[in-house]
Amino acid sequence: MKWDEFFVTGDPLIYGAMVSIVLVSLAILVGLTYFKKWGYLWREWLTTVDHKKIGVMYILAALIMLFRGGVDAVMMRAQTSMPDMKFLDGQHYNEIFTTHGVIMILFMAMPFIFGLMNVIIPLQIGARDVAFPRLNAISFWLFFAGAMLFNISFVIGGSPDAGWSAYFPLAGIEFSPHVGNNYYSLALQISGIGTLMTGLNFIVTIMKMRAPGMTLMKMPMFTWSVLITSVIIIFAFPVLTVALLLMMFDRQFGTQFFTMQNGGMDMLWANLFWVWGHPEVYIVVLPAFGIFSEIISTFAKKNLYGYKSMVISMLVISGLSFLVWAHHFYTMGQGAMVNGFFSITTMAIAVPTGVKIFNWLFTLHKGRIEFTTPMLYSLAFIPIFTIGGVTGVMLAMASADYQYHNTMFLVAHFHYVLIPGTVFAVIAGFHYWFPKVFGFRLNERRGKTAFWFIIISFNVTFFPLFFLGLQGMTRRMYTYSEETGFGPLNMLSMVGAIGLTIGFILLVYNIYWSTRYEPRDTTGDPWDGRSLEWSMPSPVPVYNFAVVPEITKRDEFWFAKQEGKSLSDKKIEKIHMPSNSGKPFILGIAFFFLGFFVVFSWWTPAIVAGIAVLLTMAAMSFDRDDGYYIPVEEVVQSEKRLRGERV
Amino acid sequence: MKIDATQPLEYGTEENRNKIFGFWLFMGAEIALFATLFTVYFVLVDRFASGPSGADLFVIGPVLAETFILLTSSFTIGLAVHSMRLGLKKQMMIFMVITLVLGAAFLGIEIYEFFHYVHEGAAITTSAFTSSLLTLLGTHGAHVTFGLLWGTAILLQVRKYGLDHKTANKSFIFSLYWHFLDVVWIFIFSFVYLKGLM
Amino acid sequence: MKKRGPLLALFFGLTMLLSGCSSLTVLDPKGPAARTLSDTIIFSILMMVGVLAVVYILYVYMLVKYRAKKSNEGYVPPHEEGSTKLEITWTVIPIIIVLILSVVTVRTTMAVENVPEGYENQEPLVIYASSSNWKWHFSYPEQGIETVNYVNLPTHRPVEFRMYSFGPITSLWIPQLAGQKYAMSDMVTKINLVADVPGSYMGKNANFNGEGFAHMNFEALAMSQAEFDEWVQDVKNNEGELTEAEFDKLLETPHVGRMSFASTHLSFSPPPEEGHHHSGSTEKENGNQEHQDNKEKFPEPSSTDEDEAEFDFDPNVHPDDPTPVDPGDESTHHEGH
Amino acid sequence: MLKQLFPVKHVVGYVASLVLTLIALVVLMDLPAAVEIGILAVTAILQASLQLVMFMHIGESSEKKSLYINIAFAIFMALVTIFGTLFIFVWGWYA
Repeated sequence: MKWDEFFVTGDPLIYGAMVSIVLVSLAILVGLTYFKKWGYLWREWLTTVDHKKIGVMYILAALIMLFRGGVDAVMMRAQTSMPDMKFLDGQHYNEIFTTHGVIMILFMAMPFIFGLMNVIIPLQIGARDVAFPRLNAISFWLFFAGAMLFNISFVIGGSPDAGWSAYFPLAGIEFSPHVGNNYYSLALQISGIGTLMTGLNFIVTIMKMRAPGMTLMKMPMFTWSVLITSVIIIFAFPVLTVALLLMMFDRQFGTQFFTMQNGGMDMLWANLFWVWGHPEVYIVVLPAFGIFSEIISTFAKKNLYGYKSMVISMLVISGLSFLVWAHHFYTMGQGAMVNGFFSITTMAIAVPTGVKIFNWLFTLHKGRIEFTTPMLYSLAFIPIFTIGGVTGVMLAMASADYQYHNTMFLVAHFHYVLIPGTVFAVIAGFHYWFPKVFGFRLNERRGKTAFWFIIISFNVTFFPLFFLGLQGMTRRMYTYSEETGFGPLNMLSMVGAIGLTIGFILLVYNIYWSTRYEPRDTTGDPWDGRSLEWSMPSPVPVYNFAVVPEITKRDEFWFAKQEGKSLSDKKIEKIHMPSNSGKPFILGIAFFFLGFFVVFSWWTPAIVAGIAVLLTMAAMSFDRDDGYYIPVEEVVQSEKRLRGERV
Repeated sequence: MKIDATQPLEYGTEENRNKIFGFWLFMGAEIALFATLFTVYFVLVDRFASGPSGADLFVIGPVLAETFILLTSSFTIGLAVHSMRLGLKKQMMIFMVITLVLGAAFLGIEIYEFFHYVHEGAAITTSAFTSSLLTLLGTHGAHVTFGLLWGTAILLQVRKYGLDHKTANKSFIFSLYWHFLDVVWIFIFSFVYLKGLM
Repeated sequence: MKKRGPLLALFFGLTMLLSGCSSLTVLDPKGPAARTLSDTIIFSILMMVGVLAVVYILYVYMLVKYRAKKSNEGYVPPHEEGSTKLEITWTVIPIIIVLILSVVTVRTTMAVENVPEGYENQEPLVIYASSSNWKWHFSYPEQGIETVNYVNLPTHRPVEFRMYSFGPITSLWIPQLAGQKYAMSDMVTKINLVADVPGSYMGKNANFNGEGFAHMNFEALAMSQAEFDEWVQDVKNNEGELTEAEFDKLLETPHVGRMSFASTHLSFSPPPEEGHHHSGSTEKENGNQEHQDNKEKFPEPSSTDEDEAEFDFDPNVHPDDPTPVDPGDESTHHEGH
Repeated sequence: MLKQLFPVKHVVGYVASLVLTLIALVVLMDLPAAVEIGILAVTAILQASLQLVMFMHIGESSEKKSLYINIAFAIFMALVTIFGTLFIFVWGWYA
C-alpha cells in the first residue's frame, strides 16, 4: 500500500482536520509534560477502577464524540441547504452521513448513557462499586479503543461510506474496496465486546449488590431501566458480534455470506443488522426513560406515578423490542403476512410507551413543578417525543411505509425519537447529576439559555424534514436540483442546525463558566432529591457509602429527610476496595492495534497484537490482587471533612 | 473479603458468587451468539451453489467420534469439580488434564475434518453454505481452543496456589464453560450433521 | 412551555395541507395504489393528531395548574401510588387504536400488493425494471423494446413492474403511482400499479447505493393507450437493437441520459430466478455469464407471442426439478434433503 | 474411592447422554422428515437440560430464579431469531 493511499488526501477539509488533530495531540502531550501530570493521569485515570471516574471518562469521550458527530451533521445540512450545492462531493457526503450515524448511536449515545449508569447506579442502590470494577475498566477501554479506531479512519485509509447500516452488497469488497468498512466492522466489534461486558456487569451489580432491604420493586426507576437495558444488551449484542464477524469474513477472507454470487444473500445482513439494531434503539432509549422518571418526580416534588406499571411497561418493551426488526425492511418484497405481523408487533410497542407518557403526566398532576434546567429538558421531552412516537406508529403501518421508507420523513421520525429520547435525557441527566460528581451545579441561567436554543432549533431543524419526506426527498442524497422544490425547507433546516450548534456551544461554555464561578454545593443534595445518591456528600468519596443504608421503602432518602433521620448513623467499619490496575488500559491499546492491523490486513503485526491481547488476559488471570482496606479512622476523617457542618 | 465456610469454596465469597452469576449471564449471551450462527446456517443451508451440499460432505464416523469425545470430556470436567468439592487437589487435576487432552483430541479431529472438507471442494469461500457451515463449526472450535488455553492457565494456578476460593472459583466457572460448549456441540451434531445426513 | 403553540399550529397546518396540497407528492396520488396509500397516511395522521391532542391538552393543563408559584409556596404534593383504573384506561384505549390501525394496515398492504381493484381482469403490462450502478433499465418484453432512465406507461392499464438489480440494493419508487420496493440481485420483486391520470411523474431510486445515488432519477410518463402504442412503434422504427456488447458497456457506465432500444436485454441477460432465494443458486457477478447459458431457453420476445414472453422467465429451474418452483413453497427445500 | 470419585449422578448423566446420542442416530434411517426433526429436537433438548441440571448444577445457586429467567430469555431470543428469520425469508415469502 502506498502512503498516499494510507493517508486520505486531496480534500482541504481533511487536511484541516489532520492539522488540528496533530496540533491538539501535541498540545495535550506538551501540556501533560509541562504541568508534570503524566503520573497523575496514569494513577488517577488510566488505571482507575472507580466507577465514578470511569463514568466521567465515558461522558467526556461521549461529549467529544457528540461534537465529532455534530460537525458531520452540520456539514450534511450545509451541503443540502441549497439545490446543487458544491460544498462536499458525493463520496465525502457519503462518508460523513455514515460516520454521523455510527458515532452518534454507538460512540455518543451509548457511552453517554454508560457514563451516567456508571456514576449513578452504584450510588442509587447503596453499593461500594459495580460488581466487577476491573471488568468495568476493561469495558471502558475497549469502547475507547473502538471509538478511536473508528475516528482515525477519516485521516488514515478513509471512512466507511455505505451508511451506518452498511447494507450489502454495497458494503461488500466489490463495491467498497477501500478499508472504510473494515474500520466499521472492527471498531464496532471491539467496542461491542466492551458494551456486552458492561451489560453483564450491571445486571450482576443491580441483582446482587443492592443495599439490604432494597427489593427489586423498591429500586429507583433509573436503576430499573438500566437493569432492563442491560438484559437487552446481553441478548442483542451477540447478534451484532456475529454479523460483524461475517462482514469481516466476507470482506477480508472471501466468504460468501452476503455476496451476489455462490448463494450469498444480501438481505441476510440487513436481517442480522436489524435483529440487533432494533433492540439497540431501546438500549439507548430505556435508560433515558429512567432518567426522565427520576427528574420529573424530583422536580414535581412527588413520587413517580404508577411505579408498577412503569416497570411492567419497560419489561414489555424489552420483550417486544426483539420482535419487530423486519419493519426496517418492509419493502424487501416479503409477503403481506410477514409485514402484517411485524406491523402489529411494532405498533404494540406504542401501548407500553403510551402508558409511560401518561404516568409521567400524572406524576406532574398535583405536584409543585420547579422549572430547573434538567426539568426543562425532561418536560420538553414529553411533547416532542410524542411526535416521534406517533410518527413511529405511522411508519409501523407496512403499507404506508412503502411511501415513507428511506425518505426524510423517516429521518425526521428517528431524530424526533432519539434526540428528545436520548440526547435530551443525557443532557438532563448530566445537569442533574453534575453536582453529585463535581460538587457544584451548572449555572441555571446559562443552562436555560442553551436549553431554549436547543429546543427551538431542534424543531426548526427536523420538523421540515417530515414535509420533505412527503415531497419525495429520499435520505442520503448529497444533492438535488432546483426543480424538485426541496430547497426552501432544507434551508430552514440548515438555519435550525446553526441554532443547535450555538445551543451546544452554549452548553459547553456553561460547563466552563460554572467550573470557574458557580458556588460550591455543600449539602450534597442541591435539588432536594429522593434517591440514595443524594444522601452522600458531593463529590462522593472513593468508597461511596461510609455505612450502607438499610432500605425499607421506595424513595427512602426522601422520607428520611422528612422524618429528620439520618441514613448513615451506623457504626463505620473498615472498607474493602479494589486496587487500580493498568492492565485494562493495556488491553485496550492491544485491541486497538489488533483492530488497526486487521483493518489493513497486515497479518503478521495483527498476530503479534493478538498475542499481546491473550498475554494481557493471561496476566489478569494470574493476578491475585485482593484489593486493600481503608481503615476506620480514615473513613471517619474523610466523612467529617466532606460533610462539613452537616454532621 | 468475607469467606462463607458453609458454601463450597467456589461460592465462598460474595465476589465468587457474583462471578458465577455473571458467567451464567455470559452464557445467555453465548446462546444468543450461537443462535445467530445457527440462523445464518439454516437460512443458507440450501444455497450451496456449484459446491457440495451437506449430504455430499458429511461423514458420520468422525462426527460420532467428536461427539463421544466431547461428551466424555464434559463428564470428566464434572468429575473434576466433584473432586474439587471433596478437596482432592490431585484427583481434580488429573480429571482436568484428561478433559483438556480430550478437548485437544476433539480439536484434532475437527481440524482433520476441515482438511477433508477443503479436499472435497468445500472451502470457506466456496458457497454461502460452506461459509456458514465452517463459520459455525469454526466458532465452536475457536471456543474449544480458547477453553484449552484458559483451562491450562487455571491448571497452572491450581498447581501453584492449591485449591483456594480463587482457583476453585475459576475452575468451577471453567467447568460451566466446558459443559456449555458440549451443549452447543449437541445442537451442531443434531441440526447440522444429522439433519444434513437425513 | 412556549413551543407547544407553534408545534400545534404546524400540525393543524399539516392537516389543512392534506386537502389538496400538490407539493406533497406522496399525498397527491395519480393512481389507485398511491391513492390507497395516501388515504391510509391521512387516516393515520388524523388519528395521531387526536392522540397528540389528548397528550398536549393534559400536558398544558398540568404545567399551567401545578407549576411552582408564589401562591402555592409551602404546598406539599401528596403521595400517590397510581390508579389502577386510570392505568387500565390508558392501556386499553391505545390497544384499541392499535387494533384499528392494524386492521387498516393489513387490508391496505394486501390491497397495494395486488393488482388494483377494478383492473384485475385486464392483462397487466409487464415491465422489467433493473438497476445498474446509477441508472434504471426498463424492458418491455411484450413490446420488445427497452428504455433507460425513463419509463412510459399507458393509463388505465395495470402495470406490473418486476425489479432486480445488477449491483447493490436499490428501491424503485414512483411516489405518485405506488409505494417503493427493493430491487436486489438475486431475486425479482414486484410492484403492481395503475396510472389513471396522464402526466409526468418523478421516479427514483430510494435506497442508497453509492456515490451517484443522488442522480438516480427517472421520469415516469403516463399517457393514453393510443399514445403509448404510437411511442412503442416509434421506438421500434427509429431506434437500434440493444446488443449484448452494447449492454455490457452500458452496465459499466456510471451515468447515462435517456436511451431507447428496439430490443430488450432479457434475451441474453435474463433476470434472476423469479420468486425468491432458490436453493443452490449459482448466479455469477452481474448475472451475465450464467445467463448466457440460458439463452436457448429464452426465445427473443416479440409482440406476437406475448404469453410466452411473459411466463417463460424462470431460468434457474433445476433440470431435475419436475415442476417450476413455487416461491411460496421454499420450505420444502429445507426439510427435503 | 472409586465410588467417591465417580458419583452415581454423574455416571447416570453420562450414560444417559450417550444413550440419547445413539437414539438421535435413528434419523439416519428413512423416516418421515417431520418425525426425524421431532426426534432431533427432543433428544437435543433433553441432552441440553441434562448438562444444565446434572453437570452444571443450575439449581444449586442462590440465584436460581434469575438463572432460569436468564436461560429462558436466551432461549426466547434464540427461537425468535431463528424462526423469525426463517419466517421472513422462507415461510412468509411470496413474490
